[in-house]
Amino acid sequence: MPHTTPSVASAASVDAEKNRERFVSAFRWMLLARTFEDKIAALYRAGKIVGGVYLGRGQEAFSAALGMQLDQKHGDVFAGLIRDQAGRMAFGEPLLDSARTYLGSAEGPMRGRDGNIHRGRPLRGMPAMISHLGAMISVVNGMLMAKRFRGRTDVVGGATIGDGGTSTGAFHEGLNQAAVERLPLVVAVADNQFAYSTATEHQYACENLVDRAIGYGVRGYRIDGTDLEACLEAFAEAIERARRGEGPQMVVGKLLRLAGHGEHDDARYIPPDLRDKPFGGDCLPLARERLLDEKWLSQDELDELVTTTQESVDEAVARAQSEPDPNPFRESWHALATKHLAEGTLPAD
Amino acid sequence: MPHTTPSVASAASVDAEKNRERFVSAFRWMLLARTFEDKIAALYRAGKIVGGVYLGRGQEAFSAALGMQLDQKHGDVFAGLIRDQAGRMAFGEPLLDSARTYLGSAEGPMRGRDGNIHRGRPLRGMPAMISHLGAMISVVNGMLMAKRFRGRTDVVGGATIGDGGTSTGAFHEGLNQAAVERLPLVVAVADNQFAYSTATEHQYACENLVDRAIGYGVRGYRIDGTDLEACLEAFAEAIERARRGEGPQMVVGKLLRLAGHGEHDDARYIPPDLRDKPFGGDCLPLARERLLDEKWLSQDELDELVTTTQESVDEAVARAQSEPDPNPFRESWHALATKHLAEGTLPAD
Amino acid sequence: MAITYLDAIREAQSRALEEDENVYIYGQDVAAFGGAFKATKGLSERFPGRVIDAPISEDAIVGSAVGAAIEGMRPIIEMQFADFSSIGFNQIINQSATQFWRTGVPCPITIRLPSGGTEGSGPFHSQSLESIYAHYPGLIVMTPATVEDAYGMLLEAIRIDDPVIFCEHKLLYYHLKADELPKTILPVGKARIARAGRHATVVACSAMVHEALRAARELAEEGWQIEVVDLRSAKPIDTDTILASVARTGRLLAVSESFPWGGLTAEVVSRVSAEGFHLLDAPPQRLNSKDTPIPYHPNLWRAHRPTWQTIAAATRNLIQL
Amino acid sequence: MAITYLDAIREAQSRALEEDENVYIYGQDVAAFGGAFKATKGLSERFPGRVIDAPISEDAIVGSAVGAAIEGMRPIIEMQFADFSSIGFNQIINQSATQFWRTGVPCPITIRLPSGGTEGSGPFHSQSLESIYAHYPGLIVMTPATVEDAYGMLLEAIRIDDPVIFCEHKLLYYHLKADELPKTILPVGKARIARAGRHATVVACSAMVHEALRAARELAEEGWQIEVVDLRSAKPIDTDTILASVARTGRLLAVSESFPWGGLTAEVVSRVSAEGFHLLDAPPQRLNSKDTPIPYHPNLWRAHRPTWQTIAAATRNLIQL
Ligand SMILES: Cc1ncc(C[n+]2csc(CCOP(=O)(O)OP(=O)(O)O)c2C)c(N)n1
Ligand SMILES: Cc1ncc(C[n+]2csc(CCOP(=O)(O)OP(=O)(O)O)c2C)c(N)n1
Ligand SMILES: [Mg+2]
Ligand SMILES: [Mg+2]
Repeated sequence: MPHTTPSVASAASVDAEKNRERFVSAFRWMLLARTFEDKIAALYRAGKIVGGVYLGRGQEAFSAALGMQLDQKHGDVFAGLIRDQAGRMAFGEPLLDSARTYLGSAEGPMRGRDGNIHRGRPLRGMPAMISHLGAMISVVNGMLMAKRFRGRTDVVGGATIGDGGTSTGAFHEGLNQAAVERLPLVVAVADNQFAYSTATEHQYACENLVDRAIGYGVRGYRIDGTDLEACLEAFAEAIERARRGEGPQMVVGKLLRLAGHGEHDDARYIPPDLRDKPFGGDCLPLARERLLDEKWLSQDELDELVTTTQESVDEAVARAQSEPDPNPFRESWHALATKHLAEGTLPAD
Repeated sequence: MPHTTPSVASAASVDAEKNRERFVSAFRWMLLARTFEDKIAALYRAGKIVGGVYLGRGQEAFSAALGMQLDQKHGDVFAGLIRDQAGRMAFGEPLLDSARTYLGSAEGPMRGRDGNIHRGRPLRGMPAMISHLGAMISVVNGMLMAKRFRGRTDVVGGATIGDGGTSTGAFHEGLNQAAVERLPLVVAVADNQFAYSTATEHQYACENLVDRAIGYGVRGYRIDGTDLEACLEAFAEAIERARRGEGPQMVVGKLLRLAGHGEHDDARYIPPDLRDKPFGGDCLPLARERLLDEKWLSQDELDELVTTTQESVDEAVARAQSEPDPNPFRESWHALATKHLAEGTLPAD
Repeated sequence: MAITYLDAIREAQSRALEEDENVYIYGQDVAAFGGAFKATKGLSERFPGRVIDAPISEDAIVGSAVGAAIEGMRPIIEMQFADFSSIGFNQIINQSATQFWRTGVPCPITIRLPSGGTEGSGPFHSQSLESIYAHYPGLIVMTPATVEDAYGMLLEAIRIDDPVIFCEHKLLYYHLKADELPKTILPVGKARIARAGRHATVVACSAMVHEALRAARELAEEGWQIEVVDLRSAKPIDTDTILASVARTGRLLAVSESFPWGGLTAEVVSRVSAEGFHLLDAPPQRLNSKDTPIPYHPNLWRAHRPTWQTIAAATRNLIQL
Repeated sequence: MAITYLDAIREAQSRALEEDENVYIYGQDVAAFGGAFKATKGLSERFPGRVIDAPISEDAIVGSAVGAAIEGMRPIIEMQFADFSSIGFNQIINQSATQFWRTGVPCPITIRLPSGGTEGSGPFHSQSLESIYAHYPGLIVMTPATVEDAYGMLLEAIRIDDPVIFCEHKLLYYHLKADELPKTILPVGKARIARAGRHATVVACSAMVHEALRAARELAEEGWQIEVVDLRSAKPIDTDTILASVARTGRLLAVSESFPWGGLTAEVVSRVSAEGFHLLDAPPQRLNSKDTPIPYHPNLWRAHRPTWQTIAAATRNLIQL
């Protein structure tokens, strides 16, 4: 019978070295995501990026902990949303894919057709999100059903959602579908206390969104989303259980969005004192302190990591910036794979 | 903090005479609904009714207990679905409205434009259901919001749904909206073990749908939907709490659909032994036995009631049958209240 | 042995399940029950585990089909009625229809919509949605009018690497019969001359083809030879065949069961007007259902949709223009 | 003091809230935050309790508006982007649009759709949905192109006893300015001659009116006088005004930002072809966005939608036909 587990997952503790490795590795992804997004935000402010820029600042631990512990090569799936730069990278999305999509490079996975966070490589376990919140859950379900049809029941699909996204009918239908089909789905609910400007009391009336789990017949986990170690443990357990055939798992992490909804938004509506309240911290410095305290990395190693991370980000961005923009005259202006049935304009060649 | 209450509601017990009155009154509505629906089913089999006929057989107690305890004159709302003949009548829907809508009379509330269970009189607290399951919950929410805007917070809206209907996104969005707005909504979930041919294991994976309540921050009640007294008590409490401002209430009744999905369906897929299992009984004979046992009605009174009920049904049906069909040449073939903006054909006169 | 339009749909699905292990069927009551209209009857027994009952969750039903299609499956989705696809609308138009264009990964799903009005089915069990779906880039919309096309086009729909909205007309399910299943069919994307004529062209699809044919038979008795074009697919539209017909007849009436604003008849008339203006000897005309929801009562319903009588009247009028 | 199109929308709502206590606003982030585009800025302070933040539940948002309207309220719903109305689609087309016809009880709701493409907004924040909603009986669809109409038509939309889909174009929000709010406006249902001319008629709505006007200015330099008709509402369409214009010019180009299959341009062209065939000196033409989702990259986006350049080219072509 599924039930809600208390804040820290009850899985057997991993040994110390594994623990260190996992933590450091997650930290790297968090740092890479933060560094990349800071760069993208700067480019946005400089007018070099059109459309929206949405950051995962403050959510890197929660996002990376899921993405990193899924196994892309094994066939796992990761469906990230707008605050999952860290999870996407940790899962295996090339840095260049991110840079190219933000910058609209014709060589990016979306070829300038779609932008920023709407990128994906569905054949590598990364479906490309549509904007309509909640809609990706059932898409992941379908990917898992397909794998099951082919005898693969040991792959796991991770999907993320925000507190606001849980109010959508699509989320409900998707999670219920996964439960009925007993699919190996891990849903990560990042309750960052806001949906755009809307505080959670306009979004739900339960005490914690993890209270939803039992109603779906799904195992629930309730964690502090700013605590990297808690995130790693909860997702490790959730993924493990899903892989073992125990059906969908729902991990709810409390945290705070440490940015505007998008970079156009100064988020004046977020009371500043929330940062000092529980779950209001920044997971990145928290993890860094832990790293140093535990001596899992030395200050020198850390400095070195910061430098190389910045370099790789700068390099990817520079490369994407140097690439050609999409050319409307070369574009196939139709939307079908079945070319001979297309009514749109076919390419000249 | 909302929580799930055990099977029988904990409200202070009503005194014996009130109890009798309430029970007898509910029984009358149940009997009327059953008698009417038997008649409609016979007309359908005789080819006298076009379209579908869906019966509430086995669900009369659950449905009537809600409809009856709402107060139409006070401004309450009742949004019934396809198995709520009893609740609709108990709430105040005239028998003639039902007969006319099934028979397509031009004089009915739907004037032949819509049929069978899609009837309503929105201005008298009875919105007319659309077929799309789950969609009526938020409509009731809106009616309650409107009343609140006008200072009326002491009216209650009842809305019903089936086990299958709980899988819709609309149901989720609607119930969550009611919870967030803390509306005086009472949702009656009739878990009749089937959605058309689909058993509940393809519909949900929780133990009982009442497990959903906590996730919405809503009070839940779990009852035997074949037990009229349990239904009356649970809905009395739920309505009372909603009226007092305690927000939405969710009553889940277990029962069994004692008919085909519609009268076209022989329901061969329902294992006959379910009728002998818990919640498989027929609420109507169960209530009748109780009545006689408690001597709340004598056998003579009961016989008399059966006779007069049949007479009133026959009369209403005969009247509706004698009424004119809608006339396409008199019809305004446009759908707007704002006539001068209508593009459709305006009536000749 | 007569094969109905519905049999053809069942047989096409059966053959697709047999020929391609990537095919599966998902929808409400499609498994043991065989579907609300029995279009999948017997299939769950013949293909265990590949015909799956879904919860009442059209959004998730379509979303999961897209996910499975990404992985190379070829799901067939049955909506219980076309009208309920409004709940899966977002996943259809924004998720499935944009998938290939955005990511380059094909999305081969087939969504079967039991469509069109029948007596007493009312506003929410009668809709014809080809005009809505055809508006969206990335979708193919099929509207078979014959048993042969119901079979052949459905097979083709399942094989096509794009999302196909397959509009089956409920009025044709039981009454329309053929002697056998076709060996080959006209390619998808080609319209069919259902009846040759020279005084006017009536373009229609699905059940309206049969109303148009009946109107043409009536008018034949009055000495008018009406050409009836069965569009077969609402998207793509075979403009060439329509233009060729109008070149022969000089007159065009486009008929559809959809609501009157926009949609199939507007698209056909405006294509012919733009591309075949000089072929027209009279103003091109349209006939649609009326601009109200679809009525429950048979008296109203029969007046709401085009019928052979109103098609005949409109054609007579057109010939006199 | 210059008033923008967005200011006009805010002012109209403010006035409606002031004049009628049955009016309220409901949508995501519309209260203290003032909406994603600031169309409701300051209103929640001025009208406490009447501007309400909604959860991310478009289906329930619209459903509740219908319920409130039944009770005599006049809700204004803000969709954060037109594109998200696909989630409220069922409640819009099946619940709100059928309400009056089925029950006789009016359903006065206004659904504001921030519509149309802008640079970088991509497939899911750019859609123009007037053609989808106008297809459905029971809905009125407004597509204001000017500051005056944004104000006057929105006020009228709120007063009208039917569901109104109010398509506001995001490109016009900040750039389009007027000196003051209008005292009176042309009645809803009437089109406006935005520019008089005699060589060809270009029919458009919303942002496309401005592209058409710019094209007309270009062509004026070449000696062609182009008449531009601003439709103002997509449903109803003021066919009389269009026909009168075509009577003057003999030539028609219908322009819209919607996808090409069906929709507004097809409706306009086919009405003119059917009712004004003899007025036409050349085949009526259409120009729409391309048949793909709306691209993110500005290079692609600019090529995807009609612009003054492509309208000018199409008009030149039309004049030569
Ligand atoms: C169905 C739908 N409605 C509205 C939006 C517009 N929108 C984009 S993000 C957002 C807020 C999301 O909040 P939440 O789910 O909590 O995620 P967060 O931004 O906090 O990570 C909204 C309303 C949308 N994307 N989808
Ligand atoms: C959104 C939607 N999808 C499909 C249907 C078709 N349909 C009508 S009733 C029904 C079964 C309903 O089951 P349940 O909610 O359990 O109610 P019951 O019939 O058992 O009372 C279905 C699938 C519908 N009405 N609405
Ligand atoms: Mg959030
Ligand atoms: Mg049921």
